[in-house]
Amino acid sequence: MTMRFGDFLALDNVELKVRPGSFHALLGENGAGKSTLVKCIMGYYHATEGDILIGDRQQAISNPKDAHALGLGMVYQHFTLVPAMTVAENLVLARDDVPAVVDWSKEKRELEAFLARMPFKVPLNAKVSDISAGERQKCEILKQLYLKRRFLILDEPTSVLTPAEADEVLGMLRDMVVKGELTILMITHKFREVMAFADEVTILRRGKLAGQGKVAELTPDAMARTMIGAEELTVQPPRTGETGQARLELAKVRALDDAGAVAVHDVSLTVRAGEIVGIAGVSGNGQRQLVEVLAGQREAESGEIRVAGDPYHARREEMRRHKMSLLPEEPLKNACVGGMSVADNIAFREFDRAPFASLGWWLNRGAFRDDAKKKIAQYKIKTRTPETPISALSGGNVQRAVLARELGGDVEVLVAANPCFGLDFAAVAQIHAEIMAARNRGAAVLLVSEDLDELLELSDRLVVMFHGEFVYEARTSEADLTVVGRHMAGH
Amino acid sequence: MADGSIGLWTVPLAVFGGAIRVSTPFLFVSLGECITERSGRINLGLEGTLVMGAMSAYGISYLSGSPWLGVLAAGVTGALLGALHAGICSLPRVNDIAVGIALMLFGTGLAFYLGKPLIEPTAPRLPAIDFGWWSDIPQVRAALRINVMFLIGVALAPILYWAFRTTRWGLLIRTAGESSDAARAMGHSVLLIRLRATMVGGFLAGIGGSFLSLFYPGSWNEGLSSGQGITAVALVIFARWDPMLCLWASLAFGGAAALGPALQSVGVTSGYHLFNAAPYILTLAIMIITCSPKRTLTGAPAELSITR
Amino acid sequence: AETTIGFIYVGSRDDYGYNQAHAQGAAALKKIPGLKVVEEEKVPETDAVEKTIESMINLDSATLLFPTSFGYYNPHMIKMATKYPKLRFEHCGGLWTDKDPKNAGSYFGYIDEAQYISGIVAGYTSKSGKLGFVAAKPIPQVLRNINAFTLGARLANPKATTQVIFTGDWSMPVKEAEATNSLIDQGIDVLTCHVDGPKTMVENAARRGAMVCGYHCNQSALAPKAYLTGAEWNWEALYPKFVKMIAAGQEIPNFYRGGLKEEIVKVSPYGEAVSAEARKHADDIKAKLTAGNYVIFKGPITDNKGKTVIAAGTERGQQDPELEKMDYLVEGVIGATS
Amino acid sequence: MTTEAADPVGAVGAVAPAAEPGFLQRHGASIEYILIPGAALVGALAVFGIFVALFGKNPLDLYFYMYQGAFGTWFSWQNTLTRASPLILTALCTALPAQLGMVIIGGEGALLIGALSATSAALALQGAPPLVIQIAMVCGGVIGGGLWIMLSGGLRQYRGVNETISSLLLVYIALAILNHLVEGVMRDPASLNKPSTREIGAANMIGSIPGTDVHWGLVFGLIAAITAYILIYHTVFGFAARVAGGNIRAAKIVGLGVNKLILTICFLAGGAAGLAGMVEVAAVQGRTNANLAAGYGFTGILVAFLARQNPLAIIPVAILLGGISASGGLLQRRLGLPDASVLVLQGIIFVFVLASDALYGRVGFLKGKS
Ligand SMILES: Nc1ncnc2c1ncn2[C@@H]1O[C@H](COP(=O)(O)OP(=O)(O)OP(=O)(O)O)[C@@H](O)[C@H]1O
Ligand SMILES: Nc1ncnc2c1ncn2[C@@H]1O[C@H](COP(=O)(O)OP(=O)(O)OP(=O)(O)O)[C@@H](O)[C@H]1O
Ligand SMILES: [Mg+2]
Ligand SMILES: [Mg+2]
Repeated sequence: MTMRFGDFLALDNVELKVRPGSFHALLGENGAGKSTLVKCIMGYYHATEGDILIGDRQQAISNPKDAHALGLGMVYQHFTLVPAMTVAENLVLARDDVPAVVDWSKEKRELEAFLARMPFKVPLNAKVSDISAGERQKCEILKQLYLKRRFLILDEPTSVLTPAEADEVLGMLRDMVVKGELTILMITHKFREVMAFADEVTILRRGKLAGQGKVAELTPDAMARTMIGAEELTVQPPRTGETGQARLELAKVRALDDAGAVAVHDVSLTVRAGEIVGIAGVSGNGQRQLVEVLAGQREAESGEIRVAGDPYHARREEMRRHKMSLLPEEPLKNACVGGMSVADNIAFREFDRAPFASLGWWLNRGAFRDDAKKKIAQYKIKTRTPETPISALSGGNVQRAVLARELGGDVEVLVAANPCFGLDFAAVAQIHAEIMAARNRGAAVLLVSEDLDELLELSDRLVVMFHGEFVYEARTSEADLTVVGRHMAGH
Repeated sequence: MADGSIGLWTVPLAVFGGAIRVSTPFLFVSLGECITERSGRINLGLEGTLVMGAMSAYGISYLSGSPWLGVLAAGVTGALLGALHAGICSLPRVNDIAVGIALMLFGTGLAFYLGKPLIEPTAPRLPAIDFGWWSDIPQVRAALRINVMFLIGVALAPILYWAFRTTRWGLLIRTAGESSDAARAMGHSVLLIRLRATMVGGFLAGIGGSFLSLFYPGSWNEGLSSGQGITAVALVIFARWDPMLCLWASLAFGGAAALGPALQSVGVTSGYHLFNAAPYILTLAIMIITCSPKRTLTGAPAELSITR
Repeated sequence: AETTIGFIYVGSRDDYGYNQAHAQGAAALKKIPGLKVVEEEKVPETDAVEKTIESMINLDSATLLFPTSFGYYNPHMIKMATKYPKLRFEHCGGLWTDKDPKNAGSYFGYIDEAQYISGIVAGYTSKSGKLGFVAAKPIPQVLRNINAFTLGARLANPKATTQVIFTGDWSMPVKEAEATNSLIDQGIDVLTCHVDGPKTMVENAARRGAMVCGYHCNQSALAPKAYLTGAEWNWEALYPKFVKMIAAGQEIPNFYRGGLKEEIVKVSPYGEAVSAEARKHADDIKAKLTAGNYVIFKGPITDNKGKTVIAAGTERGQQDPELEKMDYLVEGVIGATS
Repeated sequence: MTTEAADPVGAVGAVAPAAEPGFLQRHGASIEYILIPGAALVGALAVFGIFVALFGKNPLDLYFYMYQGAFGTWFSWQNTLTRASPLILTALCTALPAQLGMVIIGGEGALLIGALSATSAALALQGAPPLVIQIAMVCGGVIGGGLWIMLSGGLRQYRGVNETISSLLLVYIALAILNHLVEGVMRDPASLNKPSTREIGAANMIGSIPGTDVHWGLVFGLIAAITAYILIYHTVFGFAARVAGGNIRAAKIVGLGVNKLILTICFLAGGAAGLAGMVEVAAVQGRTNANLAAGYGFTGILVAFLARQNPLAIIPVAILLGGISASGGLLQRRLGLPDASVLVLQGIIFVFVLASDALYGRVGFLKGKS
C-alpha cells in the first residue's frame, strides 16, 4: 500500500496482514502513517497504490460504506460521536440502514436489549456532550459492536481512559476475540497495552514497514527501538534544588463550561517555587476550564488567583511581571495563529518590546527573523523558513515552537496542560526535559495531564481532579496508585 | 360601533392580522434557513432568493395563468440559487458568509433585471380561504382571510421539529451541522448533505418570496422586500435553530410590522419611524437579553461559522 | 441637428407611479421628430445625479435636462446649472428663487386640484363618511394633497373625515399594504394615497372591497370596479409644450406652475361606481378650476387641532407661496404631522 | 495563505533548504494575488457578456461602453473617482474588523450616524472659522460612526451577540433615528418637501481637489486606507490585532487585551464609515437628510471582500466598482440595459472572486517543482 499527499509520501509500500480471530497492534511514531493506513483500509482515503485483500479476495473499498458492508468497522482517533445528540441517536444513526422515519420506542427497546448483552453500560438518553470521555470511548466501541462489525480497527482507543477503564474495555474486547467473534487491529502508543492484550504487532516508521512479529517474542525495548530508529532522545535532567515560597495560589476558584454549567468547583491550591504539582484526572473533569482560567481564555466566576502574592487576572503585564509561561494542550488551536509565520508566532510574547518594536509601536521585522532563527536552531524546530506559516508544521514542531516561545526566556511560573498529548518519544523526551529544567531553575510548575505515567515521572506533588473538585492530594513519592486510580474514577 | 369601527380594538386586531399576513415570508425563509444552518452552513443570500422567488412567481403566474405554478417556479428558482451557494461554498477556503452576501446582491440584481417587464402586468394571485365566516365583524373576517401558504408554513414548523428528531433525513442534517467528521466517518458526504439542505432552504425561501408577490402585498415591484429575507436569517439565530421558535418569532415579527400603521390609525402618530424600526429593535433587544459571552448559544450547530 | 434631452428618474421608470408619469412625458417627446431622448433611472439623490447630468452633457450632448426627483434640485442641479450656464435645466417640484441660476427652472403641477375632485367623488361614494389616505411623509406637498382631498370630500359630505397613515418612506409595499388594511379595519371605505407606487394600495384596497382614487397615473386597469377616479400628472402635455417654447425662442418661466387649467394635471375618467350626483358636482367644480375661477383654500379654514390657519375672507389662490409651506392638516383629517 | 502547506517536504526532511527557487516560485504568492482576482474579473465580465447577449445586446458594445463610461475620458475618470471615494472609506468599515475575524456589515449605519453627528457639530459651531468647523465635523463624523460600530463590537464582547447580525440591525435603526431627527427636532423649517437639517453653510464645505471635480473625500479615503495598511502590517497594534483575529485563544494566552483590541478596531472601522458620512455632508449635500442612505455602506462590503480585506487593495477595487457604477448610466442610455445590470454584474464579480479563493496555492506553474 502506498499513499501520497501531494508531494508527501505518507505510506511507502506497506504490507500488513491480520489473521482472523487475532488481536493485532499497530505501532509507530507520530506521523508514521498508522492512521493513514487504516483510513485507506476503511475507504476514507484512496490509496495511491496497493490493494486490500479480505479472505484472499481483492476488494475495492471506495468509501466507508463499502467497508461497512464488508464487516469492517473503525473507532477513529478523534471522536466521531455527535456531541449535541443523545447516545441512542448516535447509535441508531450510525447504522447503514437507518429507516426513513425512526420509530424511537422500538429502537430504544432494541438498544436496551443489546446493552443488556454487553459488559459495559452507557446512558442511552444522555447527550454525548454530557457524558465523560471514558463513556464516550465506550460508546464508540459499543457502536461498532451494535453494528455487528466483525473486523474492528481501533485508533488509539485508550488515550482518554484511566488505566483501569482501559483494562476493562480492552479486556472485554480481548474476550470477544478469543471467542472468535471479532478480529481487532489496534493503534496505540502504549506498550503496556500491547504486551497485555495483543497477539501480534506491526511497526511503522516514517511511512515504511519497520517490523512485524508476535508480541510474545518481543520486548518493549525492542519495539521502541524499531519505532524510533536511530534518533537520539533528549536526556532528562535529574531533579535538583529546593522547594521555595508559594508562587501560584488558587483560592476557591470557580469557573463555568461553555454550556454554563459549573466545571471548576471552588478549588484551592498552592504551587511553590521549584515544585511541579501534577493534576491528574480523566479528561472532562474541569481541568481544561481550570487551565483556561489561568491562561486568560476563560473568566473565573468567583475566587481569587495570586501569583507571587499579587492578584492575577491573566493580563499581559501581569504575565510579564511574573514571568508566566503557558503550554496549553493542542497548541495550534490554543496558542498559535495558523496563518502567521513561525517567526511571528515565536514572537507573540515579546513583540511589543524592544528589539521587536521600535519606539514602542513600529515593528522591526529583522528582529523577528533573528530571534526566530536562534530559537529554531535551539529547539530543533523543523521548518522550511522562519516565514513559513506555522500551520504547515507538524504537530510536534508546532509544540516545539510554542516551547521555544514560552520557555525561551526566564520562567517563574509554568502552567502546562497535556503538553505531550499524541507526541512521540523524541518530542516527549525533549518536552519533559525542558519542564524539569524549568523546575530546577526554580519555577513553580502546574502540570495538568491525562497521562498518569507522565505525572508520576515529573511531579513532586499529585492532585486528583474529579467533577471540578480536587478530591485527593499526595506527595508523588508517597502516592498509592490504586487510591489515585480510584479517585480518578470518582470513588 | 354602529359605523363599523371597532375603535382601539383595531390595534390588537391589526397586530393579529398582521402577524398572519406579514409573517408568512419570514416563516418560510426562517424555516428554510433553519434547515440550512442546521446542516452547518449559513446562507445570508436568502434576501436575494426571496426577491428572485417573488419575481419568478409573479412572472410565471402571469405567463401561465396559474399562481400555483408560480409558487413552484419560485421554489425551483430558490433551490437553484441554493445550489449555487452550496456549490461555491464546497470549494476549499471559501467563506459562506461572503458567498451569502454575494448572492444577496446577485439575486436581487437578477430579479430586478428580469422583473422590469413584470411591474405593470397583473398576474393571477393566490386565493385566500375564509376562516372568518362565523363572525359578522368585517375586520375579524378580513383578518381571518388566510392564505393556504400561511397554513402550510405553520404546519411545516412542527413537521420540521419532528423531522429533525425522528427522520433519517433530519438526523443526517443535524449530524453534518454538529460534526462533519462524524458524518464523514459514517460514510456520508457532508458536502452533499449541505448541498441538499441549502437547496431545500432556498426552495422554501423562494416560496416565501412568491407569497409577497402573489398574495400580500400581492404584486411585483422592486421595493417589495424591505430586508425581510435578511431579517429572517437573524430571526433563526434568536429562535435558536428551533423550528417552533421560528414560527413564534415570525408571528411576532409580522405583528411588529403591523404595529406602526395600526397605532397611527388610532391616533398614536409620533415617532412612526421608530415604530417602523420596531422589528429590528426587538430582534436586537432579544439577542442582547438572551445571548451571553460566557457560553455558546444553546442549540447552535457546532459547525456553523457564525457562532464559532 | 438633433436636440438631445436627458431625463433622470430616481426610481424605476415603470413603477406605475411618479416615475412612470414622467417617463410617459418623455415618451411623448420621443415621438417628436428631431428630438432625441436619453433616460437614466434609479439615480440616487447624491452627487451621482451630478455625474449623470454631466455624463449626459459630455457623452450624449444633451442640451435640455429634466432631473425629475425632488432631491435632485438643491444642491445638485443648481450646481450643474451654474457650471453649464448655456444649457437648460428643468426640475420638477423644486422651488426656484431668483438666487438660483437663470438657466434653471422649476415646474410643478397643482395636483391638489385633481385631489380635490377625487375628494368630492370620494365624499359622495363613501357610505361611512370615512376616507383613508396612505401617505409617505408629512411634507407640504403631501399635506396639501391630503387637505385638498378632505376639503373636496367635505363639499360632498360635510361630516366626512380622512384618516391618514404615514408609512415613512416613498416605497414600502408591505407598510402600504398594512396601512391600507388598518384603514379599512377602521371602517374606511374609500382610499387614496401619495406614495411613489400606488399599485399596492389600489390592489389591496380593492381586494377588501373598498373604493380607491388613484394617484400619479391612471390605475383603473388594476381595479376596474373599485377605481373611482384619480389625480394624474399630465406631463405628456407639458413637455412638448416646453420644447415648442424653446424652439420658438420663448423663455420658459423659471418658476412654472399650473393645474387643470394649464393641463399639467388631469383627472382620471370616472369609474362605474361614481354616482350621477357625484359626477355632476365634480364636473362642475372641475369646470370652474379649469376656467381658473375657483379657490380651494379659502378661509375660514381651521386645522384639525382647532386653530384657524386661513382666516375668514382670505383666499389662498394656487400660486400663493404660503401653500407651499403647508404644515397642518385641516379639520376633518385624523392624524398628525409629526 | 498557506501556499506552502501542500509542500511539506522541508518540514519532514531536516532543515534542508530546497535548491535556489526561480522567480515564479519566489514571487508565486504575490503573483497569485494579482493573477487570480484578475482572472476572476475576466471570467465575470465574460459571463456578464453572455448574459446580455442572451437579451440581444452585443457584448463588445457592452465592454466598449463600460470602458468609455468608466475610464474612457478625463470626465469618466473623475466620475469614477468621485464614486470610488466613499467606497474606500466604507470598505474599511468591513476590512478593519475582518483583521480580527469579525464580519461587520453595518457600514451604512455608521455612515448615517457619522453624517448626523458631523452635521450636528457644524451646526453647533455656526459662526466659528470654517477650518474649526471642518475639523469639528471630521471629529464628529469619526466619533459618531466609531461609537456606532463599537456598539456592535461591545455587544459581541460583553453580551455575545453576533456582530454581523447586530451591525445589520443597527443599520435599520440608524436610518430610523436619522429620519426621526431629520423630520423632527433637527428639521430645518425651510426644508419643505425634503425634510433636512439646516445647511452647514457654503463656506464650511470642503470642496474639490483643485483642478478636478473630485471632492476631497478621495484624499481622505486614500489617507485612511494607507494608514490602515500601515497600522495593520507594521505596528504593534496591528500585530496584536492580527493575532487576535487569527486565533482569539492564542491572543488571550499571551495576555493581549482582546476586548480593547476589538473595541478599538471597531471604533476605527466605524470612524472610517462615519468619515464617509461626514464627507457626503461636507462635500456633497451640505446637510443631512435621507439622501445619505444611498447604499455606499453596502457597496463597501463588496469592496472589502473583493479586496480580500486588505486595506491597500481596497483602493483599486473601489476604483473598479466606482467605474462600474459610473458606466452604468451609459449602459442604460446607449444599450438600453436596465439599471439593475450593474447589480447583476457586481453580483457575478463577487461570486467569481469568492470562488477563485479556492485557487490560491493551486495555480500549477506557480507552485514550484516537487
Ligand atoms: N490529509 C493529509 N494531507 C497531507 N498529509 C497528511 C494528511 N493526513 C496525514 N498526513 C500526513 O501523513 C503522515 C501520516 O499521518 P498519520 O495520521 O497516518 O500518522 P499516525 O501514524 O496516525 O500518527 P499519530 O500517532 O500522530 O496518530 C503524517 O506525516 C501526516 O502529516
Ligand atoms: N492537512 C494537511 N495538509 C497538508 N500537509 C499536512 C497536513 N497535515 C500534515 N501535513 C504535513 O505533514 C507533515 C507531518 O505532519 P504530522 O503532524 O503528522 O507530523 P508528525 O510526523 O506527527 O510530526 P510530529 O512528531 O512532530 O508531530 C508536516 O510537514 C505537515 O506539513
Ligand atoms: Mg503528529
Ligand atoms: Mg494517528
